[in-house]
Amino acid sequence: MTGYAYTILIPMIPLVMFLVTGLLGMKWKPIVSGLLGTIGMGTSWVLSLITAGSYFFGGHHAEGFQTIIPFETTWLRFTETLHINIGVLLDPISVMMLVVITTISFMVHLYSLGYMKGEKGFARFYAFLSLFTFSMLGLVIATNIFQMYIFWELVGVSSFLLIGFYYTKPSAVAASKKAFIVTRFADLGFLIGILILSFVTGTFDFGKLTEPGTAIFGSAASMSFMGISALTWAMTLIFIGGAGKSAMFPLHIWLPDAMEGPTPVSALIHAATMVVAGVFLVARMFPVIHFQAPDAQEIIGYVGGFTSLFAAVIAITQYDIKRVLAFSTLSQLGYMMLALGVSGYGGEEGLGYMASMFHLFTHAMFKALLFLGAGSIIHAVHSNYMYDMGGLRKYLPITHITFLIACLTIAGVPPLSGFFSKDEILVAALHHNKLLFAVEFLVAGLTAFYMFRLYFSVFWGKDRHYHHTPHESPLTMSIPLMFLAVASVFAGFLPFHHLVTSDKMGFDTEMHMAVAAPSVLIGLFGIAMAWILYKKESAVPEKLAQRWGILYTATYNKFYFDEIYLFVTKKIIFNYISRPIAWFDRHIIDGFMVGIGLVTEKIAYQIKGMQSGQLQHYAFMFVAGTLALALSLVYFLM
Amino acid sequence: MNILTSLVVIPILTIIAILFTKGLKGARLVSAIGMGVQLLVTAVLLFSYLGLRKAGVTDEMVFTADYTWFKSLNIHYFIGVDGIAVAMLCLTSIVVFAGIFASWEMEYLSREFFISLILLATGVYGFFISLDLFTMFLFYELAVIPMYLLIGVWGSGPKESSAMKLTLMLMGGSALLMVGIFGIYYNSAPDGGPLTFNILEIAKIQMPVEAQRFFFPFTFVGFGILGALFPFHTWSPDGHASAPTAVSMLHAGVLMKLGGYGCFRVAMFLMPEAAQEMAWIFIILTTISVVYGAFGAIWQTDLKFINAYSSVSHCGLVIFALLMMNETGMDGAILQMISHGLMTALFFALIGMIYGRTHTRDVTKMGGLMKVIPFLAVVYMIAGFASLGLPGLSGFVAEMTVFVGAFQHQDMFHRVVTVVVASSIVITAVYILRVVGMILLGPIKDSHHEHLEDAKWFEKLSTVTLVLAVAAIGIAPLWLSDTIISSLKPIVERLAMAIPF
Amino acid sequence: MIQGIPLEHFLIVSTIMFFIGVCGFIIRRNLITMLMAIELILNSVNINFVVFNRYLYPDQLQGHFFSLFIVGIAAAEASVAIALIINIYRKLQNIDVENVNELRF
Amino acid sequence: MDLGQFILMRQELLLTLAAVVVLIAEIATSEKNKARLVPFSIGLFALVTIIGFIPGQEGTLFGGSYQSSPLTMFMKNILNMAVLIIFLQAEGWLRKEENLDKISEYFILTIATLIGMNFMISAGDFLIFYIGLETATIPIAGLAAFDKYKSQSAEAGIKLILSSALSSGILLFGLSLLYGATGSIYFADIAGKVAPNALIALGFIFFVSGMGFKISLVPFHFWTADVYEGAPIGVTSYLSVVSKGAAAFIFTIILFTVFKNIVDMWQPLIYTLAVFTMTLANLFALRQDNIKRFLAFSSIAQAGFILLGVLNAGELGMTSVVYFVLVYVFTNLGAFGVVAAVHNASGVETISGYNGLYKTNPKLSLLMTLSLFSLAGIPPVAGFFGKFFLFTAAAGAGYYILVLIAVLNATISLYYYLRVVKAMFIDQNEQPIPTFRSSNAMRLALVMCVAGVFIIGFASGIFEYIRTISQLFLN
Repeated sequence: MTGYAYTILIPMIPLVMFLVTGLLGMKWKPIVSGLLGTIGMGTSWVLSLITAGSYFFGGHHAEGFQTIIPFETTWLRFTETLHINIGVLLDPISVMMLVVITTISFMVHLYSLGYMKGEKGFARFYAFLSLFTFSMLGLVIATNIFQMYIFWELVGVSSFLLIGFYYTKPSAVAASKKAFIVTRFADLGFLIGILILSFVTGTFDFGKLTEPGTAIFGSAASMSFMGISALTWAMTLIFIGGAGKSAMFPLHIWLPDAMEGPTPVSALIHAATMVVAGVFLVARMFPVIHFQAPDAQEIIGYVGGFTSLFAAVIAITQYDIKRVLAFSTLSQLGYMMLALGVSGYGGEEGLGYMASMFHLFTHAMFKALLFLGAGSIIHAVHSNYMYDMGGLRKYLPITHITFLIACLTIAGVPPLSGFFSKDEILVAALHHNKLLFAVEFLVAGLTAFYMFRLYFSVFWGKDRHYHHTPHESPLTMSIPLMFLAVASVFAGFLPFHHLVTSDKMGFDTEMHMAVAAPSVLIGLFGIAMAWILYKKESAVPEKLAQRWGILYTATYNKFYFDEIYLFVTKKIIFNYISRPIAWFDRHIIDGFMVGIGLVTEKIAYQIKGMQSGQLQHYAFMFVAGTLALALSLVYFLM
Repeated sequence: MNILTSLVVIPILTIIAILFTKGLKGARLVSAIGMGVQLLVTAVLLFSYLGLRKAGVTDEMVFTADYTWFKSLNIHYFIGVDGIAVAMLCLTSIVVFAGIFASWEMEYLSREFFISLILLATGVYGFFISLDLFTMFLFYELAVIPMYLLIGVWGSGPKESSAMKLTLMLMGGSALLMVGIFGIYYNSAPDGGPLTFNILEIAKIQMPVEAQRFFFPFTFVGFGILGALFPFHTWSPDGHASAPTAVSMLHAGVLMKLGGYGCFRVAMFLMPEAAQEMAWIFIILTTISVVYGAFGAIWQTDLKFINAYSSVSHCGLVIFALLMMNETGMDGAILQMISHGLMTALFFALIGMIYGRTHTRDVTKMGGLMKVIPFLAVVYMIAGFASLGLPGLSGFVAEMTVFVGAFQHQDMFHRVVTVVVASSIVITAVYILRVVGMILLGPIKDSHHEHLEDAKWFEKLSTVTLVLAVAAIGIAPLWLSDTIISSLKPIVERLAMAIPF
Repeated sequence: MIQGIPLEHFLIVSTIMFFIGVCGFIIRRNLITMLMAIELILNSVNINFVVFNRYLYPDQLQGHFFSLFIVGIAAAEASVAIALIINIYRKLQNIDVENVNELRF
Repeated sequence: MDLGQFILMRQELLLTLAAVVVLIAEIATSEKNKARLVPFSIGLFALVTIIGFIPGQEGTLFGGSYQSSPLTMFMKNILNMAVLIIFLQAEGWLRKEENLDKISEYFILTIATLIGMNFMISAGDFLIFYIGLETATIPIAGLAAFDKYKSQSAEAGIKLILSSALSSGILLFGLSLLYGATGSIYFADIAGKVAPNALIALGFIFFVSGMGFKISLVPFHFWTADVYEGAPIGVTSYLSVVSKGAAAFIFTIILFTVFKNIVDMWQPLIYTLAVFTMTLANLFALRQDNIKRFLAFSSIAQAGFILLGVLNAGELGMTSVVYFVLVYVFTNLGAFGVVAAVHNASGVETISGYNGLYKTNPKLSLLMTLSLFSLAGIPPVAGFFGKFFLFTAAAGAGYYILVLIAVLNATISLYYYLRVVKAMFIDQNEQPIPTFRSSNAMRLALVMCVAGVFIIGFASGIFEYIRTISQLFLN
């Protein structure tokens, strides 16, 4: 299929941009790097749109979409069967991801031209953006799980670099470290999962792994460790990797802090693209998980469900708008995971899978929009906190409208895209697991509530006294907002069930009024609640907060998870493991080695008396020695 | 003259040339030229080697040369290289080259410094090319001894004591080694015939199993001490901390590799049965040293100590992988040797340069250096990423090969310890990021650090050389790994044939 | 003639002399006396040689000659020793071996 | 027998001649020209040394009392070279005012002892051996007391003469027992008759302890340190190199030829002695500050290493011992040369006095370092090869554990050798020994040592030659 050979350019262009701006960026005027990066990004955006167009709509796909590998080369060979390839794999989800990533990334590039203007390290910022985009693209087009792992790591690092962009700010440094280490910990699970999987199946290749009814798992069934089958281990561990990136509970703690990074970064990495890598991974391995490790799939479902509820609850109480958005991201990711967890394989059964991907797509659009909007708000008022904001709608009209659209979308108000995707998920959940359905139903309401809490308290209410009157952001920032707004409005009408499905075969879905109507209603109810509580300044929220007392504070402090982690790392690891080991090494082991020397010297001083200088002592020794030898020898002889 | 012999001759000539120079300028110029030539020769060697292989030469060793030395004891000057040796030689040349430039401004007794440094290098080159246990051992000790003067005279801190500790521990190691070598020698002809030190000859026969059981531990531990095998690693933190920059580079980068190299080239290759039988002991030890070293590094505050402990961890990984005794694992071990050699040399070079500016190695006293010395800081970050196994840098390739190889082992015990060992990558991330966060990022802690000047040209040259090497392996590892694997075949086969009893 | 005396008696005597000499050398503080003790040892050796020769190997003279040489060399040794003792006396004004311990440890 | 056969013992004869010539020259020279004796005697001895290298045929004299073979000749040549170097090194010291009237004594006594040693080496029966032994011992006592105005020197003399007298007494007692047991004093006859019975065992032990005194093995070594420290350096180096070397030679020869039937009996004995000697000597050397005393203990430790070669009762053992002594001669004389040079120039005799020597006298310090490394057995200098072959010999006899002990001891010894290196290179000193230029003779001697230390190791021909001649000798 050489027809798609050009797809290799899609990741390559950002890479080149990274190298160029990274090495030469300091020498140029900042704006040059910015424009260069943006143009480059634009090119690969166009390319991926072309790819998507020709892949999805070029020719009919009665027999389903083909998996196309236009480019592949061996990068490192472990054994005859096990080798890491670097290549491009095109199938519905990867193409879909290509579109998502390049779109959002391009928008962010564009947006940052305005947002980051005058920041020192402007060039560095664009270099990192390009690096991230390259890694992310490489991740989604991976032809085998190890290539995915490679780019998985790269993504982690570029996120580390971008979170820590303001590297003189200790909080930023801490956040970046936390993000990297937590995800790294999860990646360990991923790695071990890969090791087990490759040991069992003898291959890294997605093609071989996910091919329906493949025989490579024949031997696997027998293998088990601690009573659990090897594949369940493998899949669970790999899911842990995914959970780390997608910030599933309990590995979610890094995401809120990651908001220390520049807002466009949050939009790109921590809302739209990187955090869905985990979902993508699970989707990628879906056949294996579904057929070989159903237990693992159960886990995925419940973790997703819990995370979405958990995050939604926390989101209600946060005041930092970016954190609210971060927690809403968590909860939406929970949705996607849950959808995968409850999905079946093939046709109608695969509804959850389709829904998950669908929601991934729409969520990317409106969440990016939300973040960019938040960015432009922060840009205007120079604060992250709701209580510094209010009545901004007249100052920031465009931002206001787009933000409103986004809120409605996420609240699942028809006919906006969020409605469709969320609805599909609910349906899928309903069919497989009533409990999870209930949870999601509740969360839908919560989502609507906290989003509009945010919306009202920022754009309505009365003015705060701002240092200078907030002003609408420049065009470079508002264009992306508008584009994404449009996208979030209409994305819902894409026929996903014909494009992105578990078995690559299209199928037909119809409205399930039984599900849609209640979900819309509860969404509206949430909005109404928010209207009542936050439309006007009122003491009601305060009272409520006091009423709930302890529960409120617990929620406000994100159920003290950061503290727990802090305790584990700082106290346990540092004080109770490293410190003793360091001490042990210096004093016991090294002490022993040094001790040998000291003892020798001590003996040397102890025995100096033998050389007394008295001739007759010497003579005595002499004779005594002789006789001793004689006696011993004679004794041995006898 | 045989190209390999020239690898030993050039340094000696360089030393002689230095004797005729006056002061720092001449000495460093001569050494730079000499080691530059050496680097070129190594490159030529590498390409001609690859050429030979491509031409289908399948001998285990190439460029061999064999001169009888002590006839009655059948001691030969027998040299030759396979892919692994070539790789190690390249590593050595690169590190030495970088080391010369890293010590470009060694004012105090500069001639003597460069002479000892290059003498050390000579020993290393000789060790890697020799296939005769006697010559090998000779060069081994030749490489170890200059350390004493290098650390004692040009070191810092408690230099005398650390130099003495290092020398004595390594010499104690070579004591065990010597016994092992004699054991091998006197069992090299179990069924009559002349005794020999020739590794290839001995590899043809099977030593009596009892003899192997007795001598394998001696040989393995003897080399292991130089490879910082737990619990014989304690010379390394002190030694590194006190040593001058270039010496730390050479020592951690190259000298410690002699240990790993000897472990498989001599101990395991010549005594496979015993290796198979006793592997588990050393696997446990190395597993400990991998995790232990990493945890130890977390708590340190002296940059060099941090690096020394991470070296313990990484070198532990080398021996661990060797003991997996399958192709992939050992391939990973070699890769890890090379990658660790390069990046730890890079680390020590940078630490030296930073120390030269801030006059402290205490991480708690530094901060925000990224602002003032961006070049060094960025390179330090790269080194750090290499060390925590970031794809695209050598560390990742090596570690992944090790893990995959180790996990392919059929025995459950090996797979479990592999998981334990793999967990070290997280700990590594923790201490690397801790250091980076403390010294490079954040606000500037010490007002004196606000006006430091960034790297000079020779420092850039020194570090960039290493960075390029690290990145090259990280981006295109295939040719290297294939070269190594093809050279590993005889060793692995021999180990596989040895049935554990 | 000495036919009546069995070999053992000579050997016993010589052994006793030997150990007397050794003990004398170790115990007596006076350098000259120590020298005499050595003479005792040498003489016990002489007795051995002569007696062995006379009793066990009467048809050869090796033992006799050996003892002669011993006597001669002993004289030389004694002379040098005494010279050195005198030298010591010049330094210390006495010849007590216990004072000869400047060099030690 | 015709006098032509006396050519066999030409080395002894030449030495005797040399001694006599020196004596006559002494008489001939007037008071003010005494100093001229030094170059004269040295030249004379150099001549003797060179002539010694002319290969001679092997054979026996006096019905087997005197035997000569390439090996014995080679041993004698080694000793001659050593003495020549010592003379060159002593030149500066002899020219000093207080020694002017004793120059000829020094040469005559030294040469006399050398004659004794040559006879020991060539001895074919215990009588010649004993005469040689005493000839080699008694004059040294005189030499040790050479500085007769120094109480230390006098003490060294008395200690040496008395303890050597005791040791030779005990040795003689052993010999008498052996004679009683075997009925002969000829090596050849005894070799046939020795059997592991109590009497021979006793005699053998006494013999070993007598020899142990000469080679200074623990516990027969106590005199060593004191005498080395007290005696003038020219004598100390002679004691530590020549007389020890000769004793090692003859000890090895006798063990390998006379007592070869009871190898199983004496190997454990030597094993024990080796362990004790190496370990104790090292422990004592650790804490010395006087460089001569320090070198004394180090030389005792070296004697312990020699025993490892002796343990292998075969040609490899003989080869390694001879080879090691050859190496040891140049190595140790290198060290002593530096000590002598420094002493002549500044009177310093302590290790701490050497602090910062490298700053002022780099060449000497390098030479010292080289010699010390060679003593410690560090490549690429000859000491490494010497030790390695000794250990090879021991391992060949299956004594792996002993080899391990030995190498660990070598490590300890490295510690104290490095102490000296540290003093010279690392330790700072506000007033170090001033820069000085030592006499040409000294420089020549040192150059010879360096050349030896470098060449002997790499030139495998030497080792092979020794191997062949000891093969010849042993069967």
